[in-house]
Amino acid sequence: MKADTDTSARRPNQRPELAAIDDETMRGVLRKMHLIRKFEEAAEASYMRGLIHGTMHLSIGQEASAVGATLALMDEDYILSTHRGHGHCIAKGAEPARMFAEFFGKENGYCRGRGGSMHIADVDGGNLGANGIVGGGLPIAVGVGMSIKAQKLDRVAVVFFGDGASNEGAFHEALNMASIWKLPILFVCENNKYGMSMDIGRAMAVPNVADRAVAYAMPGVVVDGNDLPAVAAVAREAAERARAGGGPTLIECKTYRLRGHSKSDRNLYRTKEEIEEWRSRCPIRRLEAELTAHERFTPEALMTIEEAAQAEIDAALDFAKASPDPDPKDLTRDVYAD
Amino acid sequence: MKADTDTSARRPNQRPELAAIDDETMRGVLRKMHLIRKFEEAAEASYMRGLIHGTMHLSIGQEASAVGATLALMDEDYILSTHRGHGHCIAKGAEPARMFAEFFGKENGYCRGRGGSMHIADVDGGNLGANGIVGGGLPIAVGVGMSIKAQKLDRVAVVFFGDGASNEGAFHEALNMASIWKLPILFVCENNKYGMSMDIGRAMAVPNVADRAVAYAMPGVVVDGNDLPAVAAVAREAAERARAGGGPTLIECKTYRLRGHSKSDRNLYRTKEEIEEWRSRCPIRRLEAELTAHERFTPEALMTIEEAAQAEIDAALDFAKASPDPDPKDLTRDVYAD
Amino acid sequence: MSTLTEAAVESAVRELTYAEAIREALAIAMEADERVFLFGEDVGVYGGAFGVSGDLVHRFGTERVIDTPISELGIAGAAVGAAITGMKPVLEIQFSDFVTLAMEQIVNQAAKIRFMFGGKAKVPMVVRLPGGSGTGAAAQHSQSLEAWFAHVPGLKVIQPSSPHDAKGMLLSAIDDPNPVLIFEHKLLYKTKGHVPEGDYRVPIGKAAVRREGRDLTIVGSSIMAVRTAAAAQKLAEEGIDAEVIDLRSLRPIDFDTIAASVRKTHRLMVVYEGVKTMGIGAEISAMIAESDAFDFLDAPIVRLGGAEVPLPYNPVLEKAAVPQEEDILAAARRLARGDA
Amino acid sequence: MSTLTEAAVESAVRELTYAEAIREALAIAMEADERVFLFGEDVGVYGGAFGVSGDLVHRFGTERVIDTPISELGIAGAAVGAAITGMKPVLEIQFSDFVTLAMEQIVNQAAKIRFMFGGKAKVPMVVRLPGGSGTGAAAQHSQSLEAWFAHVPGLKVIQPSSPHDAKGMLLSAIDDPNPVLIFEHKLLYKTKGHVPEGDYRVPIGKAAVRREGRDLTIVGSSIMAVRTAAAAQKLAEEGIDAEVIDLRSLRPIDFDTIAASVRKTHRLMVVYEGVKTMGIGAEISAMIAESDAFDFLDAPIVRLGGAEVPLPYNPVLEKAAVPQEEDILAAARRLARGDA
Ligand SMILES: Cc1ncc(C[n+]2csc(CCOP(=O)(O)OP(=O)(O)O)c2C)c(N)n1
Ligand SMILES: Cc1ncc(C[n+]2csc(CCOP(=O)(O)OP(=O)(O)O)c2C)c(N)n1
Ligand SMILES: [Mg+2]
Ligand SMILES: [Mg+2]
Repeated sequence: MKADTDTSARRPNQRPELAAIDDETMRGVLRKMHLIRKFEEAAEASYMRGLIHGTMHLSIGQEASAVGATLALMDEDYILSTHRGHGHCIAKGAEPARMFAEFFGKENGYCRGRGGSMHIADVDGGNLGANGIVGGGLPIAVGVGMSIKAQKLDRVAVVFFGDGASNEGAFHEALNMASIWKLPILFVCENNKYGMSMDIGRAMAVPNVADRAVAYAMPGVVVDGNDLPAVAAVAREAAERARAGGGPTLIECKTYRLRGHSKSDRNLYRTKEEIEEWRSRCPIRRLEAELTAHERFTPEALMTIEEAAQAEIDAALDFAKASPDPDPKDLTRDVYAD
Repeated sequence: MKADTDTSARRPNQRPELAAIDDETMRGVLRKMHLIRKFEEAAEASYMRGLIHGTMHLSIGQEASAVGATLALMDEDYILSTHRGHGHCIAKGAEPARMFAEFFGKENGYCRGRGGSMHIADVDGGNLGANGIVGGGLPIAVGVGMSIKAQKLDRVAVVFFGDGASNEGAFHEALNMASIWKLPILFVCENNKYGMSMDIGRAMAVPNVADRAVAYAMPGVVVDGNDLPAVAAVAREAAERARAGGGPTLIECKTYRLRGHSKSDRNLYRTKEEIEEWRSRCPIRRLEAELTAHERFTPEALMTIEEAAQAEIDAALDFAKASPDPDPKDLTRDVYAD
Repeated sequence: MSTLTEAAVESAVRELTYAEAIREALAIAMEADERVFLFGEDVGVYGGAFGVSGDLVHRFGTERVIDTPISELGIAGAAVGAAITGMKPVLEIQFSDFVTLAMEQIVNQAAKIRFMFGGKAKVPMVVRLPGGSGTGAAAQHSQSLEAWFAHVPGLKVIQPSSPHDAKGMLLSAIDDPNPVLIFEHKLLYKTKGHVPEGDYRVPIGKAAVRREGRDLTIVGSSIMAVRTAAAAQKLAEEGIDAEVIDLRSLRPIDFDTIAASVRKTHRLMVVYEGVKTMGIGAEISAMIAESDAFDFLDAPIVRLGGAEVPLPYNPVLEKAAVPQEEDILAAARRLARGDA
Repeated sequence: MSTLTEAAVESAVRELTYAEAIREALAIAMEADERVFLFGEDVGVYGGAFGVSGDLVHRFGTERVIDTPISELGIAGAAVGAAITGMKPVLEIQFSDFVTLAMEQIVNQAAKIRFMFGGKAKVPMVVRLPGGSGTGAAAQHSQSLEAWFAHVPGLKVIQPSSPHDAKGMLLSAIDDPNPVLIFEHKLLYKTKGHVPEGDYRVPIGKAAVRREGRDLTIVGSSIMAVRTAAAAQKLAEEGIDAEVIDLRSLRPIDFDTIAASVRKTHRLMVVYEGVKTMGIGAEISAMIAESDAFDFLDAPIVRLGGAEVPLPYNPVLEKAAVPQEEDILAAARRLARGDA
């Protein structure tokens, strides 16, 4: 965030949230958003072609919340992710090649092929794992916060979860504990309007998940989750407060998943129009449009970033395919640590 | 509630909450509050003398919330109670004799001696049970509400729980479901300032449990839990709303337990002064004082009610002691219904 | 229950999938009894995560096929509350792994309320639990946790292996005045089999002898009953005559059927997908080993259960973690030929 | 770890209660390692529901002895989060029955994280679980649920029966890089026994032969090990020479010690408080029945477990629901004299 030294970020008429992100950082942002999108498109294609088994949950359309919420994080900060976690994982710095390898169940995947899409973790990179249990990461984040505090580390933890997860008891218990102990946690709700097929309007009686922050005397902020600079600004402020001992924040990113819940989704619970309408709010194109409007990047420069991301993904996919399978003899390895 | 025909309830200068309770009803209220107090004192004494085993949780000092919250209920309405449930049970109309018999583990106790203090239920009387699990009754109440709605019954369910219980995930899930489905439920929190040894101020970051109602778009009301007419008024309004299809209400009765959490409590977490201070706010004496001040009852009339209650409790205790023990051969009876 | 009408004759050849059979049972029960309702996450317009509820919401409306928020503890408790006040809820826990969030209500409340209340209440609820591995869903979506519940007095636990039994046992479960947990293996949902029309019941607590044999008894549960039956065919070709018992009911266990078989064959093997240690095979083995059938045993009792490992994502490892037909064959050969 | 100092010599006669022994282990671990902290409901100034933590909050402060809200799922998850980021949490679940609220975090997260992450994380947490009946606390406060966890790969489960083992095994558990559940029987808390000073370890996974004998092997766990030892004294007076094994560890189970004993005595009985069906006795019986120790058995394996009933409140029924010394005596006589 070198906004002071970067003149291009000071172009006139930019909103402060955009200006706060200098060009170098912005290039990283764009790269990651493209990586996420293209990673998931490639994963989807591999799945369709029967190269990947199991299931997967795509976050296409939600890239801004993943990248925005983690933009203020340091390498040693933590994230806890969800079943829809590819974006978080890439945003926190994971290598797509090892993520693909995990998808293909390969020995050099992030989890040595044992976890798959729903459990990708990159512990060294501060990603404490996707989670197959809706809301499962929320209480774990509390412990991470306790750990940070006890060890007097200058770190924060970002825990992602969905709108649906906010109806789990785990949400309530976690936010309460984080609040009473003033833990350095960002609770980032990616409200994509549905918990599987359940419209948030049927699943809860309040319009915003962030409205629930009141119950924990915690700041609750609603932000346009498809607006990267806005998400980044809100997260930065929350992270600063957390580091300063000000405790947790609940951030709700209003967004939308353009794909079905998982591969078995027939989209019976929503309309084509709704999907199309949200497609037009694509967080990547929207950011690119704003950047070109302010002449911070030329369309060509943007295209270069996108193409580089595509090349990276293509190479990553090749790497994964060429990777070795686990040895079945190792079946029960790593059940216990010694 | 025959306030229209009862002139004594129309004495001047009474607050409306008091005036709303006619003399006959008030006699019943006083009787029940005394029954609860004396029941628990007798239970405590029996316990001290080693006549009862296990543990018990006394609600001495909390009688107004139990009796007040159930005053507007019909016989066929439901309550769900807690580990500190003797008051709720008597308030809903249970016989102290069969409650004592349960304490003594006798065959004619409410649960045939199988449940004990923590599980007293009087299903025929609409009491769906005390609960040994903090917050355990909350989700059950949701199902009761669903049942009432599905069967199109003109009933409500009152579920009691403590301040401590409001930090359980069950609280969150239950209130959310009750709200989205507009179920006829009164969530009555008896906030006695402590969850065992945990001061509510350390256990949650909001000053009132009722503040959490916002998270469910549900009315949340704080009431002086030691003020019977006030509790009754709030509960009556909530019950009327529930019956009219207006959905649930969260009612928080601020009260205090004058005894320890259970018999093993050494009261290390609170001061004698605090206990004394609350003792002076005894809900029974307070109500009596207000009634005599307004000349609705003479001290002698009040004494008669109290003495009758004592006699009822004495007889109940004798009944229980003389009751038969279960036959050990019946050990596994009633595990399954056929 | 089932009467021999023309429909029944026609139905003698009717095939349904396991998922369809369950749906049909639900529809029959809901049609017959207003108190029956289905609820759970995405059981409505989505049709259930595995398509089991399908179009039921369109047939019975949103008051009787109820989508719930993602609140497993809460919905389990809601089932309890509805059951004790006159309804007959059928709850779907989307993946049985999520029952870990609902244990309190199922074990402390549903299973115990009747007893704790001295017999003054009934808890007629059904919990449907899709479980098992084989779909690449990894460690948190592939468990077989049924053994836990077989340890809990007050509950009944069933695990039908065929469309026929799925329908008949679910109808029995809905009619049962006690909490019944039905574990449905995800890999079975698309398997097909003969399913009679109309209402019929398969009793809870009775195992089924799928194949008579003299050389050894193999008890399999859920999908393992299917794999065992297939293995037994091959064993027969090799001259090994296996008696195959489909367990079907885990609480109560049909001891008599198993013991009678052991008295005949003198050799017992139990096949199950749950983790071997403390899995259902332990109970069956122990039941036999403490009974007078013990004296008939000519060889140690063999348990073929899941490996001591969370379910791996990698498909090769995933298969290696639970008994496959080859494993059953190999173990049965060892047991029958006495080199176990 | 223990060295023979003067203190150790003095400690040879020192007696502590089981609760004190646990408290001492906690103090030693917290003193030795800053990463160790204790948390749970009322573990602070209240000293724990059973007085186990006692004055620890005054010795170590509220940052290391942490009272939590009543949020079992949340605190179990918090333990997981702290453990994977470098701390060594010791969590008290006030009564083991409430672990039903925390199964998700213990079973789906704590037990599986290491494996799911391909070995990239450790989960060094301890969960203390007061359990068992005998205090008149009825069905929701008296369960023995340890068998469930013995079914879960990734967890370790222990159940010390003496103050000595409680201290030594808890210290081992805190040092263990895996999630360890320690089930403490409430009736044991006030029992006294010799407890050495200082740091010493009793290994996880090793049973203890409490009495050697030739006529039959009785394996008991937790308080049943105590009752079994007492019964064995009386049996000796009657001329029955029982070998008594204190199980101590339920996952892993020390098969070798039990099998060696069975090979010697030819008769096996397992005594445990949990519900008989699917209880730990099932696994021990099955382990023996599938091993070569099977050939040494001269009689069916006897399981003496809890009755198939929620724990009743009435004290007579409560006692009748779990094995008492008389029950052990009677069953042992039957087994030893061959009329079982
Ligand atoms: C405890 C639990 N319940 C249910 C599921 C099945 N499930 C997986 S994702 C999902 C929807 C989650 O909705 P939300 O939290 O809004 O996240 P989103 O999928 O929209 O990103 C459901 C019901 C689960 N994995 N875990
Ligand atoms: C799930 C669960 N956790 C913990 C306990 C132990 N316990 C019993 S009562 C209690 C305190 C409850 O506090 P609160 O809800 O405020 O009710 P109060 O006792 O003050 O009436 C605790 C911790 C329990 N019974 N159930
Ligand atoms: Mg969502
Ligand atoms: Mg309280």
